[in-house]
Amino acid sequence: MAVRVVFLGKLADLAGTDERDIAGPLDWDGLLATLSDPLAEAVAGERTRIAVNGTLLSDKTALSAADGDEVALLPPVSGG
Amino acid sequence: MAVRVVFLGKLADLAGTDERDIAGPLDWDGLLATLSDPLAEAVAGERTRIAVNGTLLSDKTALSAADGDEVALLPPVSGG
Amino acid sequence: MAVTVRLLDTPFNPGALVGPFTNAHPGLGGVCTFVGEVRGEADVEALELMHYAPMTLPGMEALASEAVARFGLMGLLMVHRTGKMHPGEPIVLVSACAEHRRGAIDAVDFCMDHLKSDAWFWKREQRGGTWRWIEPRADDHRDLARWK
Amino acid sequence: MAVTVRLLDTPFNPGALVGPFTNAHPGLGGVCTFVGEVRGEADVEALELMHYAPMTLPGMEALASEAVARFGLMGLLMVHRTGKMHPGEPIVLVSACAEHRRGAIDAVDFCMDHLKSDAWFWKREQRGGTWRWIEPRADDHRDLARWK
Repeated sequence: MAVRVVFLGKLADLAGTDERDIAGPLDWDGLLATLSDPLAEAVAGERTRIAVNGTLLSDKTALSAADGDEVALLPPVSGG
Repeated sequence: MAVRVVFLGKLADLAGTDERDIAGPLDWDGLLATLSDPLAEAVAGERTRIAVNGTLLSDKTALSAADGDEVALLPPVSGG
Repeated sequence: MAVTVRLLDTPFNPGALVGPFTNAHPGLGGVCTFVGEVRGEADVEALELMHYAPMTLPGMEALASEAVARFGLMGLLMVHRTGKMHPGEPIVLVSACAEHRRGAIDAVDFCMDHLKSDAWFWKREQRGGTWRWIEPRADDHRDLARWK
Repeated sequence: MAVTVRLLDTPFNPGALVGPFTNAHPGLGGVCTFVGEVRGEADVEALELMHYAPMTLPGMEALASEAVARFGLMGLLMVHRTGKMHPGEPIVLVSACAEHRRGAIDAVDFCMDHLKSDAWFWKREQRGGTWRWIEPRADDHRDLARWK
């Protein structure tokens, strides 16, 4: 079991996949380090938010995920 | 043939009828003179408007109808 | 584009009108529909809508044209009952098609505000066997004033 | 009162949902419905909506509860498609029942503004064989800000 990282919207295109497993524990610097440059840049952008196990982080740089957690990377939404 | 006076909404209740024929020509004073007191009062009220042959008068006291015309007395509306 | 305005003196089924109306506008982005019904208040037995033929339908047609121009609609359907109705029966239907939702929603809002207190209808309610004429609520006048 | 929120990954027929929803609320004064469809622009071949299961439906349910409380609704139906769609297919349906028209119309307006730019959906369009992610328009952000 690892940390499952889920890429939504255009981040899935940049990642070339919808999700990826990364060995935990995973913090903000660890997350950025595993991502390609354009993807890390998009994730660091102020309009990208992060949720852990379905709960939005108010400060994404405080990310702290353990094996078995699901980390969702959420770019700007657009529905309807 | 005469002037047909049409009573709408609560004015029909006050008049006891939906319409009445009155010999023309008919002006504002002539109209009021043919109506019962409560009806004349309601028609004179600022929220009652008058149309002649389907066209609203901007000044109802300028009423001037001839035999064959239809004069509609229009109290405040309420639809939908 | 279809602009349809109807006065009906018998009950109507909103769904049977909105489906074909929507289908007649391929390419639309959104359709907004409002249906008003006779409210089922405990003591309301019936409701009656009186209109004045020479003015009511022409007035609705002018309102429809104004809404189409103001909100850039692709289509507009406006149906209003007259005569005697009972709780649960539809009184009024307005449906607007537009490219974006804002035009469709605002057009319905605009038409309903005008039909409620600026169209040639007179409404009365029967409660406990007694008929009473209804005038627009203060809210209705405020709603109408938003569009001036 | 019925509050129904659904995510669907296959096409739906708005009329088949709105009829039963309306009938389930006898006594209502008005029902307002908005249906958004994939716009038939000349070069749009398809549209795809991605969602995130752990958050999208819970977010819609929270939005529905907020609308019911804020506008005093008698009932609310909120349906959103996911997956791949083609021009003319419904994407979203919001239908609100209330005692008066204002609550019903405003609730639909409120829900649509939030679904458009404050719900967990990601939309992309295919034009000329190429997919492109869509972000809300400036108008959408302005619309959303009206409710703060």
